[in-house]
Formats: sequence, C-alpha cells, structure tokens
Amino acid sequence: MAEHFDTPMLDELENGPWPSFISGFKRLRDEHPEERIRSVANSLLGQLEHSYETRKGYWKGGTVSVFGYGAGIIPRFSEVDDAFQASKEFHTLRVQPPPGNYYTTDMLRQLADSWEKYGSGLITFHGQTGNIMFIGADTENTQTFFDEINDYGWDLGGAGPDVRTGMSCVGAARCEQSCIDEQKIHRTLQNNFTDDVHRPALPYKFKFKISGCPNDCQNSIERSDFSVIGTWRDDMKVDQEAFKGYLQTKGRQYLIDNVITRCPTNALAITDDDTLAVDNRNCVRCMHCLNVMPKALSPGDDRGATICIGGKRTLKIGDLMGTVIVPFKKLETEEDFESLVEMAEEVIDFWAENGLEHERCGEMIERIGLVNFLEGIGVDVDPNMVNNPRQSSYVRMDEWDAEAEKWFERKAEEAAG
Amino acid sequence: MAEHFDTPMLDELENGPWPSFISGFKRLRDEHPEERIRSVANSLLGQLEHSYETRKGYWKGGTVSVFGYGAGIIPRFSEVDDAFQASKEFHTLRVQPPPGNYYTTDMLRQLADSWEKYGSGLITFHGQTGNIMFIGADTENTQTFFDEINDYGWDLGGAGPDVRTGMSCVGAARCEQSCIDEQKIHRTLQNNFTDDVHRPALPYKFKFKISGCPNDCQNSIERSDFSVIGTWRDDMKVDQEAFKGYLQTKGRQYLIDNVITRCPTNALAITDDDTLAVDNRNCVRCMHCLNVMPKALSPGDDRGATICIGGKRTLKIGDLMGTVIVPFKKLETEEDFESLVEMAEEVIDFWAENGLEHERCGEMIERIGLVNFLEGIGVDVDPNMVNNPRQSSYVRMDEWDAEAEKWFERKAEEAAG
Amino acid sequence: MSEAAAPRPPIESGCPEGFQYMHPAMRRNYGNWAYHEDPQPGVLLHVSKDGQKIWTVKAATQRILDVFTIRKLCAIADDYADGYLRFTLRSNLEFIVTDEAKVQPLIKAITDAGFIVGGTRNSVTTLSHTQGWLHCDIPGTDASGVVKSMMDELIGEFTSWNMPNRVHITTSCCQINCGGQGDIAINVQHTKPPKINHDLVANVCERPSVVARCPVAAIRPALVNGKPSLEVDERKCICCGACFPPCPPMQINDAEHSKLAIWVGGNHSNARGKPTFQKLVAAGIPNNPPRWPEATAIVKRILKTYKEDAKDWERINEWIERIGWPRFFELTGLPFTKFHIDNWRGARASLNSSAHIRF
Amino acid sequence: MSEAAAPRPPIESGCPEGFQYMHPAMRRNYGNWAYHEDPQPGVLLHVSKDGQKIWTVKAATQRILDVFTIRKLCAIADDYADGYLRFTLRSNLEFIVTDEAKVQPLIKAITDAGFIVGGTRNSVTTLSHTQGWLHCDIPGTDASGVVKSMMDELIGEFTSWNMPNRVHITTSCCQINCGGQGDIAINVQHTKPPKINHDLVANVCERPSVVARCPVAAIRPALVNGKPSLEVDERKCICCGACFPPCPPMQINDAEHSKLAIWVGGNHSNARGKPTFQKLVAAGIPNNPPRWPEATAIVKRILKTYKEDAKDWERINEWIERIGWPRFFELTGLPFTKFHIDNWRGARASLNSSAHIRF
Ligand code: SRM
Ligand code: SRM
Ligand code: SRM
Ligand code: SRM
Ligand code: SF4
Ligand code: SF4
Ligand code: SF4
Ligand code: SF4
Ligand code: SF4
Ligand code: SF4
Ligand code: SF4
Ligand code: SF4
Repeated sequence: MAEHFDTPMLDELENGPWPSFISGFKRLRDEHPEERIRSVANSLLGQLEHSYETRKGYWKGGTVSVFGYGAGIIPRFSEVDDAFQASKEFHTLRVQPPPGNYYTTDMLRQLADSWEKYGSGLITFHGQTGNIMFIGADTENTQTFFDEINDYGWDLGGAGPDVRTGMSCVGAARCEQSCIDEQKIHRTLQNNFTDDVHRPALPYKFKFKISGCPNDCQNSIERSDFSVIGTWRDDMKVDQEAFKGYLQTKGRQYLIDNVITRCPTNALAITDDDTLAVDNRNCVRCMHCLNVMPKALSPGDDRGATICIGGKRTLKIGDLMGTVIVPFKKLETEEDFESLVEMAEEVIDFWAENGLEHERCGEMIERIGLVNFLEGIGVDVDPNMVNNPRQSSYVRMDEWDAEAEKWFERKAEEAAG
Repeated sequence: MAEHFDTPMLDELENGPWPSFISGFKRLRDEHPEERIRSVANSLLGQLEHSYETRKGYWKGGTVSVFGYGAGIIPRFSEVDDAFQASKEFHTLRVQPPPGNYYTTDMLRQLADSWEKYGSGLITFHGQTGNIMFIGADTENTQTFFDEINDYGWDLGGAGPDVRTGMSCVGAARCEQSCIDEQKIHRTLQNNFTDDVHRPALPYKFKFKISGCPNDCQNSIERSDFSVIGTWRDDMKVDQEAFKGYLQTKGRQYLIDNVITRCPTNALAITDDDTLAVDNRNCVRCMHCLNVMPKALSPGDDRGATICIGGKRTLKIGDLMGTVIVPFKKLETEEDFESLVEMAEEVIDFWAENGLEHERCGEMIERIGLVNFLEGIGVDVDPNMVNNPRQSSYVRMDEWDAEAEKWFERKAEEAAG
Repeated sequence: MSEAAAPRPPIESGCPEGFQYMHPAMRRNYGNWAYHEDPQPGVLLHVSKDGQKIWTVKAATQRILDVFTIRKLCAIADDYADGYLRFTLRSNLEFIVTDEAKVQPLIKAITDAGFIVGGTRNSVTTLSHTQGWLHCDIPGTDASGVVKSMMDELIGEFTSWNMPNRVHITTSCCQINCGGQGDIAINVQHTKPPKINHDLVANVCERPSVVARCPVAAIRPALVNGKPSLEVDERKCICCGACFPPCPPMQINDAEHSKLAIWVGGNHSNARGKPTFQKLVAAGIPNNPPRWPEATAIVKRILKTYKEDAKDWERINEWIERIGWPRFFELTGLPFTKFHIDNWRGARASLNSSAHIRF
Repeated sequence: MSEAAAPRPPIESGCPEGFQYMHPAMRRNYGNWAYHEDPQPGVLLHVSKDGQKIWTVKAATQRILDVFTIRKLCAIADDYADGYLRFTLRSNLEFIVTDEAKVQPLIKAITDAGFIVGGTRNSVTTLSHTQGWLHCDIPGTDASGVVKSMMDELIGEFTSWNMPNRVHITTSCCQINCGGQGDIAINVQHTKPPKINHDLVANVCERPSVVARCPVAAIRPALVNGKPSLEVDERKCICCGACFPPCPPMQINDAEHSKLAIWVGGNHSNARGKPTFQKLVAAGIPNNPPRWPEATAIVKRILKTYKEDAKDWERINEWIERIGWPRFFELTGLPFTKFHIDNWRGARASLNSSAHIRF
C-alpha cells in the first residue's frame, strides 16, 4: 500500500480521554489484515486531513442503489480522488435496526464480519434518523454486502423523498414510564410502508418516531413528521407509602420546591396528613412528578397515545413542532392498530397528493391550514389541538351553525356511547 | 314640531334598572324648552328606531371642519333625511378633556350651557379614545360652538390621519401605585404635537396613552401607538408590619395560594419568621403582590417608565400589542421630559416618512422589522425588548463582530458611568 | 358658519391643565397616596402618606348624557362632593368626598337619582360603549343598546363583589372594534362578502385606496356595465368590512348576515401574566335588537361558569389557561368548531405542539 | 455489481423484530417495570413489578466504530452482560446485567478498554454526531471532530451529576441541522451568499428546483457569459445554504465565512413546560479545526453559569425563562446584538409586549 498520509491535525484528535474515532481509523489502517481495508482507511484519513486543513468537504453525491430499490444508499464520490484513490467511492448503506436498537453480540459480530468482507470496516451506531450506517463501500460492494445481510434479516432504510427509518425509545423493554408497546407500533407502522421506504415517490421525507411517554426521549415532536407519544387517560397511580418515603428522604421543602410548585397546572398538593393529592382533571401528563418520584407515581391503566403531525427542522419555513392531531388513541386491539395504520396512510396519501416537491408534511399543513388538512384526512376538530382558539377575526364564518351542529351531534353520540 | 315618531323598539330600552340613554333622548324631546332641541331629539329617535327595525345604520360621512383646523369633527349626514329632517346634519365635535377626566361642576354646567345653545343637548363622557364627544351639531354650529368653548380653554382632539387625543389614568391624583406624573407626561407629549392633532398629515392615526403603573388601567399597551407605563427600578418597599397584618387577617394559606404561588417568576417567599422575602432581581414588576397587599407593598423610589410602541386593534394585519422600546426611562428633570418628547418626535417622524398610507406605526414595524425601526429612531437594541432571542437561523450575520463590539463598548461605557 | 363674520383663528390650547378641575384633596396629595381599601361595593377609600382620607363613590351612567342629566349629576356633586367630578375610561362617574359621613348620603342621592353605585374591584364594571347606529357611518349594530340591555341583566354583578377578579367587558358595533379587547368582547362579525353598489363606486370611491385597504387582497378594480367599479373575490374575502369605511358602496352590513361573536380572555394588565389577546368562543349570534337576548345569555353563561370555577384573582384568561380550553367548552356547553382554529398570520403559535392534554 | 450474476431480488423485510435481540430479562418484563433508581453516575437500576432487577451500565463510544472496537465491545458484553447490547439515540452503549455483583467489574472492563461510563441523569450526555467532512457532500465543518474535542473537555460533566438537569447537546455540520435542536446546539452558520461556479451550473443543476428551494426567493435564473446559470440577489440572501444540496455550484461553504453559532434552550420533552425551540445566543465563532477551542469555551461558559445558577430540574430553557434573557447575557458575558432579534415569520411573538422587565 501507499505511504501513510500525514495527518497532523487529525492526530490532535487522538489526545484527550474521550474515545477517538481517529484512533479507530488508524487501527484499520495499521492493524487490519486486509490490504484493501488498510488502504481505504489511509486514503480516508488523507482526505479528511485535507478537509481539516482547507476547512472544506470533498465528497459529492451521485446515483447508486441496489437492485430493486431506489433508496437506502447515500452515494459518495471523492472530488479529490487523484490524491485519495482508495476511498474514491465511499457510499453509505442505511440499514434499519430493530426498534430500540437491541443487538446480540453474535449478530453484531456477524454484521461486522460481512462488512469487513465488502466495506471499509467502519460502522456508525447509529445515524440521527436511527439507521445503522455502514459507511464506506464502493458501488459494486453495496450490492454484494446488501445481498449478504439481507439474507439474514436486514433491510435498507430510507433516503430521499420517501418514508424514512423510524425510531422508538427503549420504552416497555426497560422503562417504567412506558404507556405503549413501542416495538409493535414501530414495526406495524414502519413495515406497512416498506414499499414507500424503498421506492422514493413522495414529495419529500417522512419520519415516524415513537416515544413511550411524554418525556419524548426520541425528540419525536420536533424530529418526526408522525410522532406517537404514549400517555394515559385515567388517574395516575399514587403509592402513598412510597410518597411518604420520598417525604422522609427528600424532605418537605424539597418536594414543595421541586415537585409541587413545578407542576405546570398546579395540580398537586401535599395535604395535612402527608398524602399527595392529585387533581387528575388538570394534570396535563407532563411527567414531571412521575420523573421525580418514580416509585410513588405511575401512569394510569387506561393507556394510549397522542399523535402529533408535522415536526421537522428548519428548511424552508423554519423549525416546526408536530401538533396534536389525535389527542388520545387506544393501542391495544388489532383494530386499534389497523386504524392507526389507516390513519398514517391517510396522512401520507393526502400529503403525497397535495404536498409540493420538497415540501414536508408540516410545511404543507402550514401552507393549507390545519383545518383543511384535518378535512383531508377525515379527522374531526378538537379543542385539544389548540393552545387557544383563534385570536384573529379575519375569517369567514357563514357556516357557523352547521359546524356547531356537528359538534353537538358528536357530543350526543359520545354521550350515547 | 312634528308628531313624535313611534319608537316601540327603543321604548324597550327604557325597561330595566340600568340608566337608559333613550330616556335621556326623550327628556330632551319632551321637556326641553327649545323647539330646536326637541325636534332634533325627536328626529334622532326616529332614525334610530328605523335602524333598530331594519338593523342598518343610516349615517354617512363628509367633510366638515372649523376654521384653521383639518380635524376634530366627525361629520354625519343622514341618508334618510327625508324622514328625519331635524337631525339630518349630526356632526360630533371631539374635544380634549384634561388628563384623567377631572371636572368642576361649574365647568360642566358651562359646557352644557354652550352646547345647549348650538347643539343637540347630548354629550358623551367620553369616547373610547378619551374625547368629550359633543354629539349632534349642524355644520354651521360646529364652528360657533367651537369658537365659544375654545375661548374658555377647550380645544379639539384628533380624527383622521393625525395625532389623536391621549389618555391617562387617575394615577398620582388618587392611586398609590402611580410611579409617574401622568398629568405632566400626558400634556407634555400631547401638546407638543398640537399641530399634528389639528392638521392631519400622517400616514394614519397615532395615539398616546399613559398608565401610572403596569396594571395599565388605560389599556395603553393594546390601544395606543405610544404607551407610557410607570414602573420602578430599585427594590419594592415592604412594610413588614403591614404584611403581618395581612397574614393575620387573610391567613397564611390564602396568601400562599393567592400571592406567593401567583408571582409569575416565583420571586416571593414567606420566611420562617413570617417576613416576606422578595427576590427583587427577578421581580418583573407585574404589580400582582402590590395589588393584593397595597398597605404592605409599594413601588420603589427609583421610578420611571417603560415605553412600548405599536399597539392597536385589528386592521389590517391583526391586533398588535405595543412592544418594549425603552425598558426604563427616568421622568423627573426637564431634560428627561425633553428627551421623552424628542423620542416621540423621532418615532412620529420616522413613521411619517416610512409608513404607507393607512399604516399604523406598529404595522410599519411589523413590515420593516423591529431592528430597522430601532435604527431609524436611533435606539440601541436591548434584551429587554424580546421574550427570547431569535429562533430562526435564517439571517445574515456577517457583521456579527462589529455588532458584538458595539455591545461591549456600551457596557464598558455604562460601567464607567 | 355665518357668512358675514370674519373667521376666528382657533386658540390651539390643546389638552387643558387638569389640576384646575381636580378635587383639592387630590391636588394636595398628588403623588402622595399610601394605600387604598374597599369599604363596600362602589366605594374606594384612599389614604395618603400624610393620613388624608378620601372616599370615592363610583356610579354608572348611560355615557351619552343629556343636559338634564348633566345638571342632575352636578347638583349631586355640589351637595355631597365639593363640586368635583371625574369620569373613568369606562364612562363611570367618580364622586370624591373627604368626609366619611357624606358617603352613605351621597350613595343614597345617586341611587335616588336613578344611577347605579358599584363597579369597583371584583365586579363586572360597565361595558365599554361605542357609537353604533346612533352616529357611526359603518355600524353593524348598536352599542348603547347592547350595553343597556346587558347591564340591565348584569346589574347584580355590578353592585357586588362576586367575581373572582375584575371583569372588563367591551362591545363594538362593527368589526373594526373601537371598543377594544376585553375579558369578554361582544363584536360584530360579518359572514358574507360585501354586496357592491356598482352605481355608486365611480362617484364616491378612490378605488386604489379601497383595493389597498383589503387585508387579503380580495378586491380588484373592474369595469362593470362599462363603468369603473370593483370586484370582490368571494373565495378570498374574509368579510372583515375594512373596505366599507373608505368605500360605502361596499355594502357589508346586512340585517341577516351581520352576526355577533363573543371573544374572551383579552387582558391588558401586566398583573401576573403578560397582556393577552382575546380568543373567539362563540359566533353566529343573531344581531337582535332591541335587547339582544341571545348574546346576553351567552355572556351570562360564561360569567356564571367563571364565577363558580375560577380562583380568586384569576382573570378570565388565567382561569381558562388553568383549566384548559377543552374544559371551558365543556363547562359552558359552547360548541367547538373548525372556526376556532386560527388560520391568520402567526396562527401556528396557537396550535398545541405538545403532549400536554387534560383528560 | 458482478456482470454475470442474475440480479437478486431483495427480501423486503423492513424493520426487524426486536425481541430476538433483546436481553431476556427485558423481554420477560416487557411492559412490566415498576420504577428505577440511579445507584451512581452511568448506572441505572430498573425494578420490575415482579421484583426483577436489572442494572444498566451506560458508556460513551465514538459512534463510528471500526470492527476492532465492535469486537472489543462484544467481548465485554459476552463476559459481563450475557451477550447483549443496545445503543441509545445518542450513540451511547448500554450493557444490561441482572447480577449486581457484575456491575463494578463491568464498569472496570469498560473503562479499561478506553470507554467512558456516565451520561445518565443530570449529566451532560454525549453530543449528537452528524457526518461532517467525513462523509457528507455539503458540510461546513466536521461533526465527529467537534464532538470529540468538546467531550474531551466536558468529560467531567459526563461522569458526574453536577448539572441541574439532563443536558442534551447537539452539533450539526451544516445549516440544515441533522443534529436537531438541543439544550445547547453548535451549528454552522454561513455569513456570505454562495459564490456561483457558473461553469458548472448548466451541467449539474436542475435550475427550477434550486430556485424553488430558496426560502427567500433570492435566486433567479440568468444567462451568464451566454450560458444558462443562476443569479443571487445578495441583499435578500440569508446565507442558509439550502441551494447547495440540489446545486453544488452554489458554493456556500467558505473556509473563512462559514462560522459556528451557538443556540440554547431547545427542549423536546413535555416535562413541566411544553416543548420549546432553541434560541440564538452566540455567532461569528471561528470554525477552527482540529479542536474548535472558541466554541468549546462558550459552551463551557454557558454550562458553568447554568450549573451555578439554575435550580434542580430546571432545563436550560427553564432556567433562562426564570432569570430572564437580559440576566443570561449578563451572567455569561455574551454580547446581545441586533441579530438576536428575530425577523423570520411569526417573529412578533418573540417581542416583549408587556411591561414585565427585570431590573
Ligand atoms: C436511553 C434513552 C432512550 C433511548 O431509547 O435511547 C433515554 C432513557 C431514559 N430517559 Fe430520556 N432517554 C434518552 C434520550 C432522551 C432525550 C433525547 C435526546 O437525548 O436527544 C430526551 C428529550 C431531549 C430534549 O428535551 O431535548 C429525553 C428526556 C427525558 C426526560 C425529560 C427531562 C426533562 O426534565 O426535561 C426524562 C425524565 C427524567 O429526567 O427523569 C427522561 C428519563 C429517562 C429515563 C430515566 C427513563 C426511565 O425511567 O428509564 C431513562 C434513563 C436515561 C438515563 O440514561 O439517565 N428522559 N431523554 C435516551 C438516552 C440518550 C443518551 O444516550 O443520553
Ligand atoms: C378608575 C380607573 C382608572 C381611570 O383612570 O379611569 C381604574 C382605577 C383603579 N384600578 Fe384599574 N382602573 C380602571 C380601568 C382599568 C382597566 C381598563 C378597562 O377597564 O378597560 C384595566 C385593564 C383592563 C384589562 O386588563 O383588560 C385595569 C386594571 C386594573 C388592575 C389589574 C387587574 C388584574 O388583576 O388583572 C388593577 C389591580 C387590582 O385589581 O388590584 C387595577 C386597580 C385599580 C385601582 C384599585 C388602583 C388604585 O389602587 O386606586 C383603582 C380602583 C378601581 C376600582 O374602581 O376598583 N386596575 N383597570 C378605571 C376604572 C374603569 C371603570 O370604570 O371600571
Ligand atoms: C367614537 C369612537 C367610538 C366611541 O363611540 O367611543 C370611534 C369611532 C370611530 N372609529 Fe374608532 N372610535 C373610537 C375609538 C377607537 C379605539 C379605542 C381607543 O382609541 O382606545 C380604537 C382601537 C384602538 C386603535 O387605535 O387601534 C379604534 C379603532 C378604529 C379603527 C381601527 C384602527 C386600526 O388600525 O385597527 C378605525 C378604522 C379606521 O381608522 O380606518 C376606526 C374608525 C372609526 C370611525 C372614524 C369610523 C369611520 O371610519 O368612519 C368611527 C367614527 C364614529 C363616529 O360616528 O363618531 N376606529 N377606535 C371612539 C373615538 C372617540 C374619541 O375620540 O374619544
Ligand atoms: C446521516 C445523517 C446525519 C448523521 O450523521 O447522523 C444525515 C445526513 C444527511 N442529511 Fe439529514 N441526516 C440525518 C438525520 C437528519 C435529522 C434527524 C432525524 O431524522 O431525527 C434531521 C432533522 C429532522 C427532520 O427530518 O427535519 C435531518 C434533516 C435534514 C434535512 C432538512 C430537512 C428539513 O425539512 O428541514 C436535509 C436536507 C434535505 O433533505 O433536503 C437533510 C439532508 C441530509 C443529507 C442527505 C444531505 C444531502 O442533501 O446530501 C445528508 C447525507 C449525509 C451523508 O453523507 O450521509 N437532512 N437529517 C442522519 C441520517 C442517518 C440515518 O439515516 O440514520
Ligand atoms: S420516552 Fe418515556 S417511556 Fe420512552 S424511554 Fe423515555 S421515559 Fe421511558
Ligand atoms: S404529570 Fe405534570 S401536570 Fe400531571 S400532576 Fe404531575 S407535574 Fe402536574
Ligand atoms: S394604571 Fe396603575 S397608577 Fe394608574 S390608576 Fe391603574 S393602578 Fe393606578
Ligand atoms: S410585582 Fe409581580 S413579579 Fe414582582 S414580586 Fe410581586 S407578584 Fe412577583
Ligand atoms: S366599532 Fe365600528 S361602528 Fe362602532 S364606532 Fe367604531 S367604527 Fe363605528
Ligand atoms: S370585506 Fe374585507 S376581505 Fe372582503 S373585500 Fe372587503 S376588505 Fe376585503
Ligand atoms: S448537518 Fe448538513 S453537513 Fe451534516 S450530515 Fe446533515 S446535511 Fe450533512
Ligand atoms: S443561501 Fe439560502 S437564501 Fe441564499 S440563495 Fe441559497 S437558498 Fe437562497
């Protein structure tokens, strides 16, 4: 193999206690048995050093995909391949992990073995959208590597204007706050749209993210177009003995300053006999008191999810949080799951038809207005969808009576059961 | 005079305990010694009844003013003058009251006497912008009436695209919360612009409103373009004995629930020895605790005003609250008042030059951006002007270093005194 | 103006000095007040730092006063209040007395003369008035009539202290809203685009300014029957009525389709929270003179719920903020419709972008 | 792809089932957890309703792992954690053990292997990584390098519980911000409009889509030297870089003028307040590889102030909300400039429309 490129700047990233990715690259360059991998690593280090020195990136895109799919690979061709030949094609395969990112060591080794055969020997756990990123294969090997791991159960994720890989929190697998079956929701939604993951035909990207409770450990409300957040509808469960335990260990003042006064709706009080009184009607399920006293407080039994649509980052109208479209959805029976999938289909279909090119779902909602979106997907308006009713009188309301009637009918139906 | 018009609908407004304006009209119609006034009242009642029956208004505008002025009269000509001849010209004179709306009975009687000579005998105390509205004179008498009262100290207010009549709260005259000299501020500002009141030449209307404290009893922040709100900068004054008095009469629980937990920044605490502890650095001068316990708490000694610019109602971009342009301004010395007037001139001049036709100052700020407005009037940016810094990365910041430098220089100057 | 007389140049005296008309006890203690108390509904007691006490007796009037009424009020002020009077911005009267013994006789005199004492502290004070059919050129309804009808029914709340905090109600007789925002606002809301009187447009309208006045650019100049007129894109038009003042042929007022709407939660004070805008709660309310019973019924329903459910010192906006809007609609029985979801500029900020939900 | 082989149709298996890879104790107690405790930094103890206890040991990695590292981690997991591993969304590793006795040996093994245990509870957890110069086609900076340099200096805050609440820091290597929002976000901010490589435009750009991509409509098609190209209105351009991905000739990255900016207060959790967007605090920070000391210094200054001044459980946004932004700038010594005043859509909501001011 060629001389090692000098990497004086990158070398500085080997100093300090935090694990160094540069050391990993160098291990591949210096210690890997295969010449191919050693020179790829050397070449990659060379190009990266060049970037550090000139403060510029030197990759360009292109078109690469595996047979049958139109997405899932991020192709990268070097713009400075004269100097850095061995890594001149450096594509990434985005591979979908299981919900919650669980692995056996056997499986991890198997994946590493396959990747060593065809790729750079570098794997990213995980990308910000949640994919395992097998980073650094040439065009030919993207196919061979994919074929191999696809045979033992792994499939590509999204890229381009398609349904992207989803994410979900550790949730029910290890967390006492989980109100929903994240594993099932994630796979049911995601795998219903496998075709839309692999064949980009939507206005733009579309992401599902699932968090088991309103702590939203997946940042779903801002980083996904379709955010499913677990919650409950009945009273939270209070273990008064455990609460007294906190009172003893933490002290009254601490609990008043850190729990009682921090409840956003003042729904908590410590009564004279040292029990915790919860005004469940005004609790907004913010999770704070449950977080501070997990032994004493837990979500109720009547669990389900809040669904928020339209979150995303800046491009091109500014950051958007998802907004409540379904205040509460039970997710227990098969019918519940079917109707969840149907709803996702409605959303994606409506957006596919009405979204402009490169327009995210949330941007479309912003453009056409929430009410038109709701009508498009067949969802009734609900006061939980707003922080407050309209402030502007600039609206034409000649159908007021008919709309009011709809509400009363819905309420009557609900009351009738 | 003609037959009394039938007023079956208006008659219903004589029922009930609340004072009835209709009874007042009828008194003029039935009891007034002057035929002119009796028939004007009769005619007015007739047209109003007609409006009640058809649910439509029947006045149209026109052009009427007194010699030398271009504003201050709201001209009204009846569209149904065939039927209601006697009130076919029914103009209103907007007359500026003293700040705070004080009157001696002598003066009130004198005004009533003059008005009886020339007008309808109806006076409104006051219009929503604060004028005394002498409602119902024909074109000729607007001048004669004006001449008469102008001689004994009364002048017209604004109408049209001009500086309007200002308003100020009772304030220092009777209120313990007052932090500023409302009388002086009101007259200094208002009378500096007398020419702009009388000769409409601005893009649109411009209103001053003055409230002695952040309770803002004049709704200045939403109903005026230039809102002056009294406040203080040092610590509030606490009379601990008086506080103990409230503790005794109101009870601890009441004060915790109604004062301590209601402070928007949690700046209050009752300590173990029953004194009230105020975190003055975090108090935002909201007034709540002072309102609940006026005997115990009062504004500090270092008083001045916050100035908010741009408030107005809906037309045509939606309601606007004024926003902070000057977080704190001392208003004690003559120089303080001069610089206040200068600032108002800067605001009005800049807006006069840059506002579109029929565009309020707040709408202009919205259109050009706060920063451009600040630069236009020569005011430095200040973090008190915002609830929070920018959320959008869509901005070009190549002058960052220069702007940062300005800040450090200002801070250094402030530190140097 | 008499033809013969030489025109008299105005004295541009502007806003008159206030101290000359101010009660001497106020003048003397200007800026020197220590605290106040509320002895009874309609009465304030202010105490100065030097111990001067003044009692204010607050009384409602009909705002638009005939000269008889003015003289009657002056007589009361002369008899009991040293010959001084002031008006609040809600057109209530304030009589100032320095002698406690005069307070009850004064109240009696006011009441006997047909005026109502009250409106202080946590009461429902007088609704704001605007001009309406009585004087304005663009009104969709009357204001004095609405105020009179509603206050007849709310009088018990004016004379007592049953509300959780002050209640400031406003009325406006067209969508322009001279009455401003309030804890509760009763406003005209047009529901159909203006009908254009094409014959008049050419004569009375400056067409470019009308076009410019429309907030949604729904108006285009057009030739109608060969004459210059205007055209409204009815799908865009939000029926705001802004085109009507500059161009009366844009007939927006309609006996049937100009409705009333009720808004709640406007709060300009800085007490506790920052000032807030009011929000729509009910619309499609018939504009029903002479007593507007439908609008009054809704206002009363809101006030009743507020009175029963809010905590002390909570203004209407704060109460709803605490219990949540879904509960507000539930408790008042008012319908929630698609029209409640804002779609004007900045509307996104009104959407619930969180999992905060009350069940 | 080898020419000879018949193309293999993919198996569209999608997202794989998770239970097959999940630690058996998690699988058995799926949905059955009662509570958790935090025995020490980097260690969680979760207890199921049936009394099953599992300890999670959390360790930071470099995210992009070479196969040696993967095998090293697998060996540790085999020795101490029953052969199971999971990754958090911040690329931290979690080893699960059911036997308390294994916790300390596991920590030792992890540490000995050069990884860092920590990142739980009120620590500064690992910064989010993005691709940067290593792989992306549009990066203004590197992400792995920024994360490594910063975490080297924040490591003491990763391994301890000194923060008032969890601190989630993000990085993004261009203005697109794949790293998302955070309590603190270190983002690229371009400060000059793109330089156009006119020679390339004609070949590689779909001009209409680039034009459409610009958020402020600053791009126009134009003929340059007789060839179709593009033109940027430099007064409108906000230097966002959105035109660069669809059209690489719009060269936005600049060694000098692509700066870093720091944003604070992004909070996606619903705990206490509703989720919030991050706000700009510092900009014009040099993009200074290999260790970006200027950016790190500001992050450390903010963290120090937060640590000293915030109350327990206050996230950065809540702390600043309580003390007010003027105080934030005062305490951190950062300058406040005209750029801090938002002027994007909906910016009005960010203005202080009240008399609420801290002095
Ligand atoms: C493992 C992880 C979920 C996963 O599926 O990967 C996770 C796991 C837990 N989170 Fe989280 N959160 C995780 C990312 C997040 C994120 C997203 C992020 O990091 O970008 C958020 C929202 C971030 C935001 O707002 O910007 C998040 C907001 C919370 C909160 C709310 C904190 C608050 O007060 O605002 C809690 C509640 C708490 O702290 O008690 C929480 C609590 C927890 C608990 C204590 C839940 C439980 O009872 O088990 C878990 C222990 C975590 C720990 O290490 O201390 N987790 N948590 C994520 C670990 C990331 C990491 O490696 O550090
Ligand atoms: C007389 C008047 C000022 C004037 O110059 O005319 C006035 C006078 C006082 N106001 Fe006011 N306010 C007056 C209109 C207002 C308004 C404007 C309005 O009515 O449209 C507001 C803001 C309205 C809004 O937010 O929409 C207003 C918001 C307050 C507040 C804040 C209440 C709150 O908690 O939000 C206080 C504080 C209090 O209640 O202790 C207050 C307190 C007071 C006090 C107690 C001040 C004092 O210490 O003397 C005065 C006694 C009033 C009373 O009758 O109880 N005054 N006050 C106005 C009487 C109007 C009326 O006739 O009823
Ligand atoms: C008389 C009065 C209502 C009343 O009965 O009290 C009134 C009456 C009219 N207002 Fe007003 N406004 C009156 C106070 C207000 C207020 C309240 C205030 O000043 O605090 C506002 C809201 C605050 C504001 O300035 O935004 C107000 C906002 C408007 C607007 C909308 C302005 C806007 O930018 O949104 C218009 C429309 C216009 O000017 O084009 C308007 C226009 C009008 C016109 C001139 C309608 C017209 O274009 O012909 C009305 C004349 C009625 C008449 O026949 O006298 N009036 N108007 C008030 C003035 C009396 C006085 O001078 O004391
Ligand atoms: C790889 C990854 C960063 C990482 O290192 O982790 C990434 C990398 C790219 N992102 Fe991203 N984004 C990645 C997660 C995100 C996220 C985070 C998330 O999904 O939670 C976001 C913010 C959330 C969102 O969806 O808004 C994100 C918002 C964007 C955007 C702006 C989208 C918007 O509407 O604002 C773009 C630009 C675009 O698509 O035109 C973008 C575009 C890109 C492109 C494709 C740039 C381009 O146009 O060529 C980058 C390819 C880099 C490469 O060489 O691999 N990336 N991108 C993440 C995907 C890995 C994975 O699949 O697991
Ligand atoms: S989102 Fe809720 S359920 Fe999921 S890991 Fe976080 S705290 Fe647990
Ligand atoms: S979950 Fe949040 S809103 Fe509900 S009681 Fe606890 S702290 Fe209050
Ligand atoms: S605004 Fe303040 S100073 Fe003026 S009357 Fe109201 S409470 Fe008193
Ligand atoms: S004035 Fe308001 S902010 Fe200040 S201490 Fe009192 S209640 Fe708190
Ligand atoms: S609200 Fe409308 S109708 Fe009433 S006075 Fe004002 S402009 Fe005239
Ligand atoms: S009513 Fe309003 S929206 Fe309709 S045309 Fe007139 S100005 Fe435009
Ligand atoms: S933030 Fe920008 S440079 Fe970094 S990975 Fe995302 S798109 Fe690429
Ligand atoms: S950098 Fe952004 S604003 Fe400037 S031309 Fe490109 S897309 Fe438009």
